[in-house]
Amino acid sequence: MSKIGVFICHCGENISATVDVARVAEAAGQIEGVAFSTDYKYMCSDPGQTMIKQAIKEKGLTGVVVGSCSPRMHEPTFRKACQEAGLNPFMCEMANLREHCSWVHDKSEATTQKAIDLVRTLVEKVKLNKPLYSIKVPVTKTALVIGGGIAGIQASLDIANAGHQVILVERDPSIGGHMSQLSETFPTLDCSQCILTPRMVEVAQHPNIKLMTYAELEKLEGSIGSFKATIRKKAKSIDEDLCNGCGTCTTKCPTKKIPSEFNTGLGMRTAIYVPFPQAVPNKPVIDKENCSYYQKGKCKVCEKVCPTGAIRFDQEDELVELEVGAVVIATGFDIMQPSGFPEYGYGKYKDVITGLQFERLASASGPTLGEIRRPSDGKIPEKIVFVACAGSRDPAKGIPYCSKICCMYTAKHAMLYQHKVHHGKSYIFYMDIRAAGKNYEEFVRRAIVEDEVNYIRGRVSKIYEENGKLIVKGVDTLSSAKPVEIEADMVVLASAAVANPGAEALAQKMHVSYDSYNFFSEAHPKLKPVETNTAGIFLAGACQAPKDIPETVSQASGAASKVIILFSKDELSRDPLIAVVNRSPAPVFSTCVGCFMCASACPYQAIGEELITNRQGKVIKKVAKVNPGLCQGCGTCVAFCRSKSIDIQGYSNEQMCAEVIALLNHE
Amino acid sequence: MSELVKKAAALLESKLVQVVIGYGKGTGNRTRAIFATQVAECENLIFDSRCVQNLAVYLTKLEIKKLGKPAIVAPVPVLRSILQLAVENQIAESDLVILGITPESELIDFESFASIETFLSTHKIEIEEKYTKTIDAIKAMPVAERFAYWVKELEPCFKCYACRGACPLCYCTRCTVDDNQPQWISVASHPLGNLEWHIMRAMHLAGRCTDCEACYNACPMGIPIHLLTKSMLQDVADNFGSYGPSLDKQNTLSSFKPDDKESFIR
Amino acid sequence: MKIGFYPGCSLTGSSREYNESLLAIAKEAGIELVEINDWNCCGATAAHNLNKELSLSLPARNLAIAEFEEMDELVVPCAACFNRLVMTQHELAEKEELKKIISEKLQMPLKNEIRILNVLQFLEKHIVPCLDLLVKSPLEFDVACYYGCLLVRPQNVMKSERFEDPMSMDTIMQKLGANPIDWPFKTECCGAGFSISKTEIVGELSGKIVRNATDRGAKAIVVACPMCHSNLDMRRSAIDNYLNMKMDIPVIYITQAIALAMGLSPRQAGIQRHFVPVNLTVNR
Amino acid sequence: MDKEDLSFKVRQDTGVNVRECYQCGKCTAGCPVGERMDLRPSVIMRMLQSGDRASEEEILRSNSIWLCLTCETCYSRCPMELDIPKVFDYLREKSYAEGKVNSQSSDIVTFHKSFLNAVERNGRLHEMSLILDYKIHSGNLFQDIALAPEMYSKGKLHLLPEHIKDKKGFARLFKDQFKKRKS
Amino acid sequence: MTEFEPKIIAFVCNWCTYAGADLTGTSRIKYAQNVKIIRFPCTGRIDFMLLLKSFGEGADGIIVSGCHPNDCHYTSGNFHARRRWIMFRGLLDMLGIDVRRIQYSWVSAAEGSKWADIVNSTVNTIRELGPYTEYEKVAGYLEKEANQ
Repeated sequence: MSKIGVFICHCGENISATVDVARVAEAAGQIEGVAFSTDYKYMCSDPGQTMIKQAIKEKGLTGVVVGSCSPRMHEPTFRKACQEAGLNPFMCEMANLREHCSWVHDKSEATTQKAIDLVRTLVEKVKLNKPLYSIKVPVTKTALVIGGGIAGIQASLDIANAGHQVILVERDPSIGGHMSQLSETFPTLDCSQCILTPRMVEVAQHPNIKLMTYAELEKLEGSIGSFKATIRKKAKSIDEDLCNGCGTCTTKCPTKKIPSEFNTGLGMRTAIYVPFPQAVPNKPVIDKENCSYYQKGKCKVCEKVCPTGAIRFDQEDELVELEVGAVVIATGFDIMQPSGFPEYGYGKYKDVITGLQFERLASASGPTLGEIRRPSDGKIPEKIVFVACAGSRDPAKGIPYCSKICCMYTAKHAMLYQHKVHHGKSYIFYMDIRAAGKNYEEFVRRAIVEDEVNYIRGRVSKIYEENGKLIVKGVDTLSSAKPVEIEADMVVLASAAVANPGAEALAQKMHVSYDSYNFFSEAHPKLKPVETNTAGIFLAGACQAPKDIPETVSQASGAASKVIILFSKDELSRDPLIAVVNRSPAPVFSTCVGCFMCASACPYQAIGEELITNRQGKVIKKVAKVNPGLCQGCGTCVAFCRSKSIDIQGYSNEQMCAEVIALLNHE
Repeated sequence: MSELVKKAAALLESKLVQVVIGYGKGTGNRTRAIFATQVAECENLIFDSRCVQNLAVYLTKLEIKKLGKPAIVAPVPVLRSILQLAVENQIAESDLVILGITPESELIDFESFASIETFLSTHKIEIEEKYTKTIDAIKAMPVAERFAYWVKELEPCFKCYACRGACPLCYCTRCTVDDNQPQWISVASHPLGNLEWHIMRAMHLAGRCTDCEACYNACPMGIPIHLLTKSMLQDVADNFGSYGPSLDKQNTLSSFKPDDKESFIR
Repeated sequence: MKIGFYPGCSLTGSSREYNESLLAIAKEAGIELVEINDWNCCGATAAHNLNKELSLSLPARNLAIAEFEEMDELVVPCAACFNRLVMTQHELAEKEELKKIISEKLQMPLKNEIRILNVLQFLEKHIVPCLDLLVKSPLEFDVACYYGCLLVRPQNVMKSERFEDPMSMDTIMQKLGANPIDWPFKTECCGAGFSISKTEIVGELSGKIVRNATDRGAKAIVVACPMCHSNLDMRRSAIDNYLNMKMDIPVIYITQAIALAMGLSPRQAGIQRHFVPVNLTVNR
Repeated sequence: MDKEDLSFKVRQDTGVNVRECYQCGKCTAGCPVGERMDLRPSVIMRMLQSGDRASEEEILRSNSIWLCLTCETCYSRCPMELDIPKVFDYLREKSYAEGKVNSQSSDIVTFHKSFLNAVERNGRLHEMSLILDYKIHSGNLFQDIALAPEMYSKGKLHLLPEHIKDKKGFARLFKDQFKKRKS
Repeated sequence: MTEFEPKIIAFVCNWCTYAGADLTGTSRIKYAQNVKIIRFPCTGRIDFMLLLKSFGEGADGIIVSGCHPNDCHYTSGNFHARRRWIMFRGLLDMLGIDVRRIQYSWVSAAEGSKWADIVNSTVNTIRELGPYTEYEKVAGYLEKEANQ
């Protein structure tokens, strides 16, 4: 016979102003099985909790219903209180009298009646609650970091330096990401590679970091503390142990005219290649799509010239399975190809380029060794136009958001140009200057005042070529919207930052949610910026939203610290609100008939088979079995089970039925 | 069908199977299921247009399982049920021998479930026009009238569960109707109980039913419960494309498409 | 399949050659165009500048008649008329009640479902397929295909994908053996309805177009719109004034180009009606 | 939005919400006659946002609304997909109805009116009568004096107008269309 | 005679709609008292038998609500639920059970006002439809039995 205690909270006046709390407490007292019922000003306050604890001890309560705010707010509080009083925390339920009642209704009989109904409903539920014990999951203290840009590098180093193992997976042949492509960085103008490459080397040499380049995540199973990740190591066609990175193969390779990804198509590379001189690891891979041996079946020059015989044409992709406790996603961003702008003629006019391409032109290690020269004829542009918001803040092109980094890098580009081409003239068409950041505004002012960059507030409508010049048709909205026409030698489009093409597929592999632009979603916009809604998976850098380097690095360290906190425990305890397949005495053993519809419906592949054998060890029955480590407690399987053989703790069929009946049968 | 008899006999003879599930002469002009365990008994095996009972139902029955590995006489409806049972992990290829029978009453062998599926792909479930007409007619009634219609139709039901017993897909060890924790449906036969029972039955067959009509044929009161499953078959087709059992296809309700279309969710 | 034909006012007057050449090539291809009975002016720019209802009711009347005459498609060679008719169809499709009002005004039923084709769509669908057989004397010279505004904009209503750099006319000209140049003025405005009221604007806008085409070595400008044609051809003096130099690049209708390529005589193509003399070396 | 604001009426008639305009100016930048306008498209959008009566008056009396060629370039490139030409149509109709047409634009309006007169008369446009009607109302008697004969000689001008048959039905379309203006 | 007050029961998922309804509260948006919420982990958990039970227990209307497609906390629970609803709704319709009495909706944790909107519009619909007497008649035996 259950003894339920009911505690109605006034929440100051939040509830008592519209609900007659005394009446609710009184009515609750009448419900069969309720041994104690009262109301109090602040149940969550210390005296309030003490009141509950005392009642549990004195009245020997078997269950507690707190009628107060939303369980999403204080369920942990009250369950903890019960536990401290020696009652199993899962014997405590909350009736939401604030968010779902007092705040949404006016003071009236009906409101109080509703409050009573809600309380009664939870009382009937709690009567059927069973003591539950949280599940202990061991923590595998190895982190998987996906993406080897600055975000992934920073996160890996932080975690590794805390003494934990890290596996860093990078899709490309080298780590470094977009940052390694940049020339100088705002607002300090220090050379990107100078500050990045030491970190890259550190990663390569760190005893706790296992680097996997040219590799991608294939599958992720399991849950926080114990994930199982499958990594596809794409065939590099070389034996990395033998290769000493001498580079003979890359110099001798006859296929030399492949647009270099690293140089954004402004430079060329060979079929067997190292993306860039400072690459880590500094060992080549063979690009099968362009290698004449793979395509036409003859060549093998690299194999002939390789001093260590490291070339392996027969190498195949390899699938590696890893046990990890946490995952950091740091897959970064991509640049929108402005081909969506026919009016700007990108792709049609050689000298209309993207910001990233300009970075390569301005980079000392770039195809022009840092000289600003137009792609078409290598001439130094006398007049250069920068177009901000080329894609960003442009719903018509499908990108309503602000890419955040363009204002700053465009200012930097113009500045770099002025530094390199002193007599040159530079123009920036912009809509707003967004320079909110330490020393950012000062930086922009410098560009305008000292380097005499001409800022023109207005969008460009059309760019076309007329005898060797690019005619830029813009407008100056700050002087009665006077149309402006500039005969430029080169145009740079600050094209929008967009999510990585692979982001959506990756998110689905990992059960992580993502927004309509395919950026990964944080668990809470303010309070959980580095967590995802999947426990144990964290976010770092521009894969969550466009970010500049300082922001990316700090978020990466944030994600790293979350991982380190997780790894500070040896085991995790999880809510035991999971599904279980019933057991019944022989000869039935379980009412489960093993149709396994539940298994195919389970979003977490948490349902497997169990063979029930008799004493002689002969299999009599094959039934479903829930893996408590994987089950997240959604209960989809429960609703599927025709014979109601699988049920979910905390939301069991009996409990839900009881709630329905209680809710609908009053007075 | 002497050929059938020969084949069955041979199977028993060679000990490849211990029992042959087939049709035999029943009282009057009716046929009944027989279970031949001796070569001699195979003489009684017949097959003709009167043999409509869905024998697949016996494949999951314990008392039959006890008899040993079966061979089963399987015209198209039985084949469909067998395939669905396979999809639901209730039978394995090694568990039985299938004496397939084409609509032209030709014997046909199947070496695998897959081969059954290929065969069935040319014998798809088709809901006869007379049924679609009735269903449309019912759906055309005003909602209250439609409700009244069904309450009346279901009234004679006295929960004998013959429909359940005859359905090859109702193989649960414990049916939810017998579950009293909670009491989903009261066992006593009264309007609500009957309504709830038949809704539950239909829902449990949603996307699984192979339209063999065994339930209807079994009902002593002749309640047109097959109209419910048929109309659901139509719904499956309308909403999710094809219906009918398929090994690589998930059950309709335990699978989904992110872009499943509906018009009623706000 | 009944193909309706809405010539519109210009084609009966200032751009007769467009009409003549279109009918000529349709005849060659054995396609019958049925002129809408008792059609009326679409109201052009004037109507939608001064009076919204007229800008809808005038085109709607023609649509209603076309429907009444059970035409499956309606060919509208004049880009301006085409634009107005399509805009009307679009507007009425979006606003059910407006459609009611208009059709009451017309005292004619209006399903508003007829498929309206501009000249390029018509050519692509009905003429291009039989060009290989009909082209007798290919036009082997550079041409600048000029689309103007009304065929491509607004893109969402006109269903034009490459509205910044359309290609349909270029592909047709290629089929005629000509070499369409790539130039940035394909869809710039020529001055449209200002031909008479603001001639100097036409001079400037059309001037830029004519200059760029000439600079890029085109031997002729090909158009599919009477307004564009009259501005680029009839207004050449204004253009010359603006550029203060004499431009002699001829302006021909796409239909005339096809007619010539089909080997019809310049007269049949209505070439003699141009202000700027057309002496293209069409090799026979 | 105040119901009295011009922007409110614009929204009602055209469905365009001028608040969506964030003044990037792309419309003006691409406008073929932007140079010549007294109030450029983006400026007009800005003034509409202001809800200031004086500005609204200025718009209706502006030259720009009549200079607009409805080439739709602005609309086709507007990042917010605002149908500016539609807005201008509304403004023109209103300006004309309220007799606020800018004097510099009178030629344009006269032309449009002559055009409609010609259409109203015959159901189809008779270019000859259009030109004559326009010359009379605009007073530019000698404009294009050279053009007409040449057109005629090239068979581009008919002396006599074509008429449509259903005169009555057609007249209905014009009935009361321009009453507003007189009031 | 007092006005008919519909009994409406709402089955909602914990992560989106329950949180959304919390937001309705925090933003103090008012709605009718007739709707009372039962909390489920996920729409995937919501068993059609419970909807059936609700009518049997005298509900005049039902609201079923959860995360928008692609937003499910468990990634696909709502997709499964949607399929089940499509089939269940079809069957109920065939049986003449008034499908207008069950309102399905997607309400995210951010859509506090939408929740209020769903509640109010559903209450109105049910008011117009009136008490579900047809079903109560069928269920009526319960009382009878109880009384004997």
